[in-house]
Amino acid sequence: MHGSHATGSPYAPHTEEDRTAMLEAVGADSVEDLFDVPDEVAFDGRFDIDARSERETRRLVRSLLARNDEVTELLGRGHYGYYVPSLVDHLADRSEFLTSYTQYQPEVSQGFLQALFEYQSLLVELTGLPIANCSMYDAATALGEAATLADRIRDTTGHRVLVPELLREERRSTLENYVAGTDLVVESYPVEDGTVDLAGLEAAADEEVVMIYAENPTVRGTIEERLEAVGDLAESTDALFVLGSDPIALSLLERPADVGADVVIGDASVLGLPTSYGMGLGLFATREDYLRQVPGRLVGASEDATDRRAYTLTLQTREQHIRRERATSNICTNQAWVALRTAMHAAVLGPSGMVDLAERDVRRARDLAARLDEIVGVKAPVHDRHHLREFVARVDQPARAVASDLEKRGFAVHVVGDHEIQVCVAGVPDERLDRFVAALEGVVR
Amino acid sequence: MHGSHATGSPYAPHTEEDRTAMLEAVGADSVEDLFDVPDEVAFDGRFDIDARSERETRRLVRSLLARNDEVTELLGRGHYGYYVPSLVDHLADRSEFLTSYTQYQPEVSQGFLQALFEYQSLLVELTGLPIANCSMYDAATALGEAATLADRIRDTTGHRVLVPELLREERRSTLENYVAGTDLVVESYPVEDGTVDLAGLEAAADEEVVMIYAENPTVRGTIEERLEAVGDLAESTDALFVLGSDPIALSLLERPADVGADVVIGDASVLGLPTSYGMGLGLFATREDYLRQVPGRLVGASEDATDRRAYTLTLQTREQHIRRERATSNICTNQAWVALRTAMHAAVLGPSGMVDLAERDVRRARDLAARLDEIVGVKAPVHDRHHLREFVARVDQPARAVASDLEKRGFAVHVVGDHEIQVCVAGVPDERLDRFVAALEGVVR
Amino acid sequence: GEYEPLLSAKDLTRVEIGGGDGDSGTGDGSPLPDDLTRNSLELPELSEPELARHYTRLSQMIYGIDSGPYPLGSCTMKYNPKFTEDVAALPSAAVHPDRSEGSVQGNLELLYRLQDYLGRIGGMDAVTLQPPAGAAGEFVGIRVAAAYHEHNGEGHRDEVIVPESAHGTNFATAALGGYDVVSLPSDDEGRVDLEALEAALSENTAALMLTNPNTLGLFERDITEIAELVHDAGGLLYYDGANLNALLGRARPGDMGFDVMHYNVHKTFATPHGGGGPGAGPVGVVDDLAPFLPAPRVRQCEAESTGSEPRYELFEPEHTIGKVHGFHGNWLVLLKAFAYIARLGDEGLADASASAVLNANYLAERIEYDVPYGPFHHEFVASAGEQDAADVAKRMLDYGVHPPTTKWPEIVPEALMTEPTEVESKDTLDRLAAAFNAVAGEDDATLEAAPERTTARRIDQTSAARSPRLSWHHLEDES
Amino acid sequence: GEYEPLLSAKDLTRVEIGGGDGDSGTGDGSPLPDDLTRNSLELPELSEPELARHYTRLSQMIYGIDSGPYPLGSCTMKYNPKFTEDVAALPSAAVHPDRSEGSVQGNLELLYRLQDYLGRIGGMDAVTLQPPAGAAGEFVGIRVAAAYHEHNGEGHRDEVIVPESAHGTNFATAALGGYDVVSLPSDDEGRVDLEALEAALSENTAALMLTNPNTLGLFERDITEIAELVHDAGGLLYYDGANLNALLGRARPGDMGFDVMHYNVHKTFATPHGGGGPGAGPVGVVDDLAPFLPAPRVRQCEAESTGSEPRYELFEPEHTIGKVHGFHGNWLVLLKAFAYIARLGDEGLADASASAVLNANYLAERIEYDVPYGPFHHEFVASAGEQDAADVAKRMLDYGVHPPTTKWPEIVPEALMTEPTEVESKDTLDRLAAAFNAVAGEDDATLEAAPERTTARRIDQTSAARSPRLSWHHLEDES
Repeated sequence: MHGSHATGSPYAPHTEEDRTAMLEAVGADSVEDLFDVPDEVAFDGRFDIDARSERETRRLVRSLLARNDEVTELLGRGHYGYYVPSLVDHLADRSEFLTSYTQYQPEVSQGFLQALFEYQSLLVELTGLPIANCSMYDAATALGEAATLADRIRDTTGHRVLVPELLREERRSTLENYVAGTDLVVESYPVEDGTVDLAGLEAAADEEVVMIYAENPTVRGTIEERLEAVGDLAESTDALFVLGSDPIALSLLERPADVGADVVIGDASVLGLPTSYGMGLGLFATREDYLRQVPGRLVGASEDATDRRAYTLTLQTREQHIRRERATSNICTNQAWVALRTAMHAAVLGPSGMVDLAERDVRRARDLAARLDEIVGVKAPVHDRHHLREFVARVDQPARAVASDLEKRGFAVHVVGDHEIQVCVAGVPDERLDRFVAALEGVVR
Repeated sequence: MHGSHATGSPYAPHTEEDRTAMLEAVGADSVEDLFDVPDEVAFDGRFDIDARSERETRRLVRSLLARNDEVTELLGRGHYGYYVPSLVDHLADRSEFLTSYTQYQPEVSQGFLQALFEYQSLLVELTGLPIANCSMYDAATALGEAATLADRIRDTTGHRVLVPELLREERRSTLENYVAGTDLVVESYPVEDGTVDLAGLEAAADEEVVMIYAENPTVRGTIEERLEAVGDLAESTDALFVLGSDPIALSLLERPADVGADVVIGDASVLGLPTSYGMGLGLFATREDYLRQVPGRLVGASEDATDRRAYTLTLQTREQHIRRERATSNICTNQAWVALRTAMHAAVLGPSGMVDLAERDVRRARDLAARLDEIVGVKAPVHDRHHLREFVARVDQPARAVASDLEKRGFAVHVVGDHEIQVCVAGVPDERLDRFVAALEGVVR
Repeated sequence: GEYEPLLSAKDLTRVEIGGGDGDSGTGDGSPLPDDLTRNSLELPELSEPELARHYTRLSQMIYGIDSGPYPLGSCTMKYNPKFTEDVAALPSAAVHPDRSEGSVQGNLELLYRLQDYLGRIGGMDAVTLQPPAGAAGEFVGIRVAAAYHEHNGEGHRDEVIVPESAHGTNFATAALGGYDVVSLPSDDEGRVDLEALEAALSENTAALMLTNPNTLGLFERDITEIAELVHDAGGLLYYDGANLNALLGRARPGDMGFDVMHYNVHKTFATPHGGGGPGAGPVGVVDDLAPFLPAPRVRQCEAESTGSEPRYELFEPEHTIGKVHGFHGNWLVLLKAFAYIARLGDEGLADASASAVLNANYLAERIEYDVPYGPFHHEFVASAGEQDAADVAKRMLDYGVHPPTTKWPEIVPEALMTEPTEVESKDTLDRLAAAFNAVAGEDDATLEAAPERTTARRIDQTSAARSPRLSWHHLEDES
Repeated sequence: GEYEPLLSAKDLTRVEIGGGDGDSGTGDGSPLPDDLTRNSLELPELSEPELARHYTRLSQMIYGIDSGPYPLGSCTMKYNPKFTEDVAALPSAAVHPDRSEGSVQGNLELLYRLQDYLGRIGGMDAVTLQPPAGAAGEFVGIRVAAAYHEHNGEGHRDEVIVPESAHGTNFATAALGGYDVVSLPSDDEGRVDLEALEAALSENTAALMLTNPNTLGLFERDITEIAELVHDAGGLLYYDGANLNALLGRARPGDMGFDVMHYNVHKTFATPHGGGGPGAGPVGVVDDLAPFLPAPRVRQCEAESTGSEPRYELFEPEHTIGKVHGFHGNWLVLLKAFAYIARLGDEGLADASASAVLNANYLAERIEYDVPYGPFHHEFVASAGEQDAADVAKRMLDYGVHPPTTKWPEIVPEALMTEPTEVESKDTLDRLAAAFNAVAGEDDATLEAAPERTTARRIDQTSAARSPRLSWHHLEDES
């Protein structure tokens, strides 16, 4: 080998000459001398991990991932496979965006700060709430952060957090971890036909309730019809009304501010990311009242020394690196780059594209349900509600067997009950839906 | 549809309001009025080409290309599948590089000019010749340009262009088109055991010869052993000695300047481009004497008004946009972006990586030939010469049938004679070569 | 440089929604009844070329790792290898989190292998990949510790000890977990004060959170004794992985006596920081704590038959704390980290740390600012002395380099916390040192006026915080 | 802006070669005998992070289509849709040109479809995709014309007529083809002078090369008569496709009487210019000329059975002129062009031209410089009047926009040849007009001192040409 980079990290640039000169400058005989590690804890460096060339590494990953089956995913329930325009990849992958750090030196980070400011503005428009942070990890952790916000601002009045009984178990479990350090307890309220059972919720709500959580659309794909009543109930019990949603839903459905929501959480990466095994982007928006209790980073407009418009992280005294144990959250690294992608995707669609996408899926889901309903042994939709993009279907045969057979035919659906499957049209081309109908016919025949 | 971009070109930004305002400004009632096309040649616009969404278009292309079979290509003969480092894609795809025009405004094109200057420098180092242009289309057209150069500088002495009898037919045909407008004629000289038959070439060379072309390595993968003699012969007959090669070959084999080459042509995209169905990059380097007769663009160093180093296209009076019918070539659009990629790839490898790559393939080709030679019914290599990365093997069975059977087993090789196949190791991982040996054993058994 | 207008300054289009009867299958109106929809939506409606230019221009106003040295102490701003983006972009990586285990064996095997890699690197017995960031990893550690103590009938332990020089997330995480934070002073040499530790430890101690090397870059030489003290008090020892890049192949937290640790893959394993995230914060634990890790984890199934490919499945640890992320964490980030580790191997990882430590020592030697504590490893904390460290940073921007982290840890006055990482060449370090030294010789007025050569000049933080304008809706009156 | 040093200024490493016996299978020495190898190779040896920064910095010193308007007349600098890069990057597109036809049916079908698309768009009967650029397409046209005349016993025809306002490549191509070039003056209105054409035509005329609309943006209204005249003289009519973006869906060269044409896919069909190339210059011809096209072309095979997928094969036209490229042309560029056309369809293509023409007319209306000829289509040629057009261009750079093509065509004094294309918005055109108009009001001294705000100031062309320094080897003495 001739190469001076032949061994060691391919990303460390030192030539032998450089290394020698540097050691001389620091007065060390070898790099080993610079390590102040006591012998009793020293390690011999043998992880038994083989080095590979770039090409071999790519082949390795490709061959591993080739073990994933190719199926058409009619899956939703919080994670969606909308088509992401090529523009998003090409621009977000510019290394200035991808490789920069949090914008603690705003003078050399204006581009990212402005993009995040635009992202916040997008969420403000979508929710109608005036404050949106520039990201949490995902919907589940954003829900947890909402509860700790409720704890901070409502802690004299009670400890009950009410969530729908059909909440995704993963969200509930994450929420429970977030409130484990508080005196809050998470309790369920009943759901009727896929949406809030208002009487049940009213029965459950008392002065001990600090937070009521609802989702629109619900995890069963239904659209809530009584959100304003939920908002009124929350207001009357002085509970924080937290609403779960996402940018595509928000572009069409009732505006959270109009139904009295105090906080909106959700996964904003339904725009901007392809399906990515659940990697997300926690949306978090709230009222002005709670500005100084908001978790996460905020970008604000300001001016520079020449009075020109500039952007900067602001209200950082809420954050862990300043306030330590009294911070509004422990979050540091967030999902900024995903927020950038979400803002880009929304910008490519524009408001008309966003509304179109949502409306088209309402129609496509409705059409698909009607077609499935014609199959003997299938009833769809199960719930007598409007649906945004997914719905539950009842199958006479065991749902698990139906899903398994569908998978063999190249289609993935959710199993949500012994005889219930859930089917989502988001991102699935029409001709695939046609083939799905045929596949289900074949399976339940 | 809500969208204001709903019809027409998705890349034309005009809203209806803009369009109206613009028409008003120009005093036209409609865009139709701006077209000054006589009725008798007007077209109704019906190409019968359907518009598609971006996603559908991507699916269409993907589905078409999915009709290509996946095979391991042991193919060479002028086009090679070396692995291109990821860095090259990511940096060359930056839109400043990808989307800019020829650098006629150097003050806003310094980055590209410098990259091309570095590309030229790479070729100067590789060839030992002091002038390299910043691209022709490919090796075949560069060969044609070399002949017209010979015609311009040698036109009083003769009209014969000598090329090896085993030259790729495509290169010869292209060359013949390039000289069709001159009085040059292309003639073959004999080849012996894969390399120049020096006696035969001497016999063919006379004072009518204006150009002698040789390749190193040859199309049969062999390394020329008597190039200096060819150079001497060219010099003695006052013919231009044109040598065909490529950057990987040049990094290891005899330096063209040292064997008396007047011009070096070849395909430089063996670095920088993956296999791309023959898309290439014409390498063109020559002596200082011919500076003002060089075809194609040249980047030169200069200074700006503040005396700082700057780069610019130079000696443009050779080119078609200035000199018209007296230009040194008709070339305008060239392969600049491929040259950028080639320079990047060479930079990632560095000199040690380039030499390593070449040396490793010499060894790998030799090893593979030895292993094939052990198979009953196969002799390899056919030629008693050194080989750079590919070699010819003799098979007892008809070569076409062998190649066809190999293809069924997932390997592509060249058929270069009734009982000859040609096999190239460039870019093929070792374990694939192992499988190829087994496949060939299976085929000729 | 020229400013780029907000998207909203280029266009705002209001789309009206509604007019449907809610039953319209194909009609022009809304497919939903009006009482279920909003009335309108007002956002920019721009063409693709306009957007390409907008974001290209924005990108030009950002300093990234490909712009130059980025020596932010504690942040490990390494070069992010381009090829890792390619593997994350593979279409086969784009799967839904609710896919059946049998149909995503590729994902599961890759995650399994990454669990294994990280376990080896940290000397830990079991790893969860779920935490989406370092602070989330800390939270898992704290929750796991809580569950462990609870399980052992030690639920009364309500204190977490954190050195005063620790990362802010340690404090905040312990608090989020419901713990009282006990702050631990440093000794004169910048390390854990053993006496203070002994005093702080009690039957109420749940854990000590420690970074090693610490934020001054110093190895906690008494780590074995520290571990003993903590364990003797019945507490757990938590390793904050932010500084792991100092020790790859030289020492492992597990060997030092740590019970639980997180890894910052966006630091040590070179995944891009993305302007703030996403990262990933896997957590490793010793065997005793494994039953408490978040669910699900990945394991190999029993071999079905000899010679068949191993298969993988998700499982729920026996006493799991449950979930800390809605799905499987930041999958695409984990994928990149796997590729990085698989590329470097033993030698590459060890060389990364060696070169990082050499670089820090060389740079410290070259700069004129005082570096009060040592011997340090991958980072050092210089003092700006009479100068204001924040002003020093602003002025360094004018020299075309990114400044270090400033004013922290507070143990060093006017701290310049500097971590060059292994990717900087000697030439670049010399250039960086020259920038430090140029600023060191300048007067306060110059520093206070800085930066002068950046896109934006010094930005008014006070005004931003006093009257927050957090969306373009807040700016409507202006333009 | 700061300059970026040459790679060679960062490092030059000399690698020695040789020391082998030429037989060494595994040894350390060279695997070749020394007399077959060079002695050494001296090039930069830098790490990936260093290279990433080098090329990132270089890219920042380039104005691209995503930087702003790029109204180069005759160059059709459209936005290059990002998704076309994705399709060109598909691994399945990366095949060797010597693959068997049966194993690359995807490539063949795509090329076949592109031949078909282009035939429809140009109104041509047969298309070759082989020419790698516009000038190469012209050369095919000229060679095909020569072969056609030869075939018909008209080999004596040795003149090609080219309007004086034509692209330089027309002249150079005709000369490369061995033709005498007969230059044709324009009439007072900027179009072909019919009388002059009649005078130029003779029994020696092989072809007339014409751009329509011409370089002034004017439609050659007499095109039917021109075609008749040329055909009556036994010549062929060649269409230079550089300005096709003016006419998509409004008029087709084939319908106007052209016999042969080239398409510039890097202009009309939005493939990126790549800093000079690669482009692609497919050539379309009428039936009579099809037998002379370069080999190979793609055709559909006879259907093997009803319902089976069509298959494709390469074939050699009967009287083919042979090859003008070593393989199949610039495949990746053709792929992008196919994707662009498939995306836009009839409506999109027609709208591209409509918007391009509207934009040119609007911009011309907004600028204060005189535009002497009209009615123009997708481009116009303004006159800088008393100002030097080249200086105007330099000064426009200071206003952050790219200037038009200058000093050509010469029919307009101090020409500013301007083609905004369809991708510019009204806002951008207004900004571009403002730049034109700001410069129009400035004095010569200001213009001559321009540019002032660019990476490099005005560059000395004379010194560059007088003592050419064409590689870093020429600069060794300097630094």
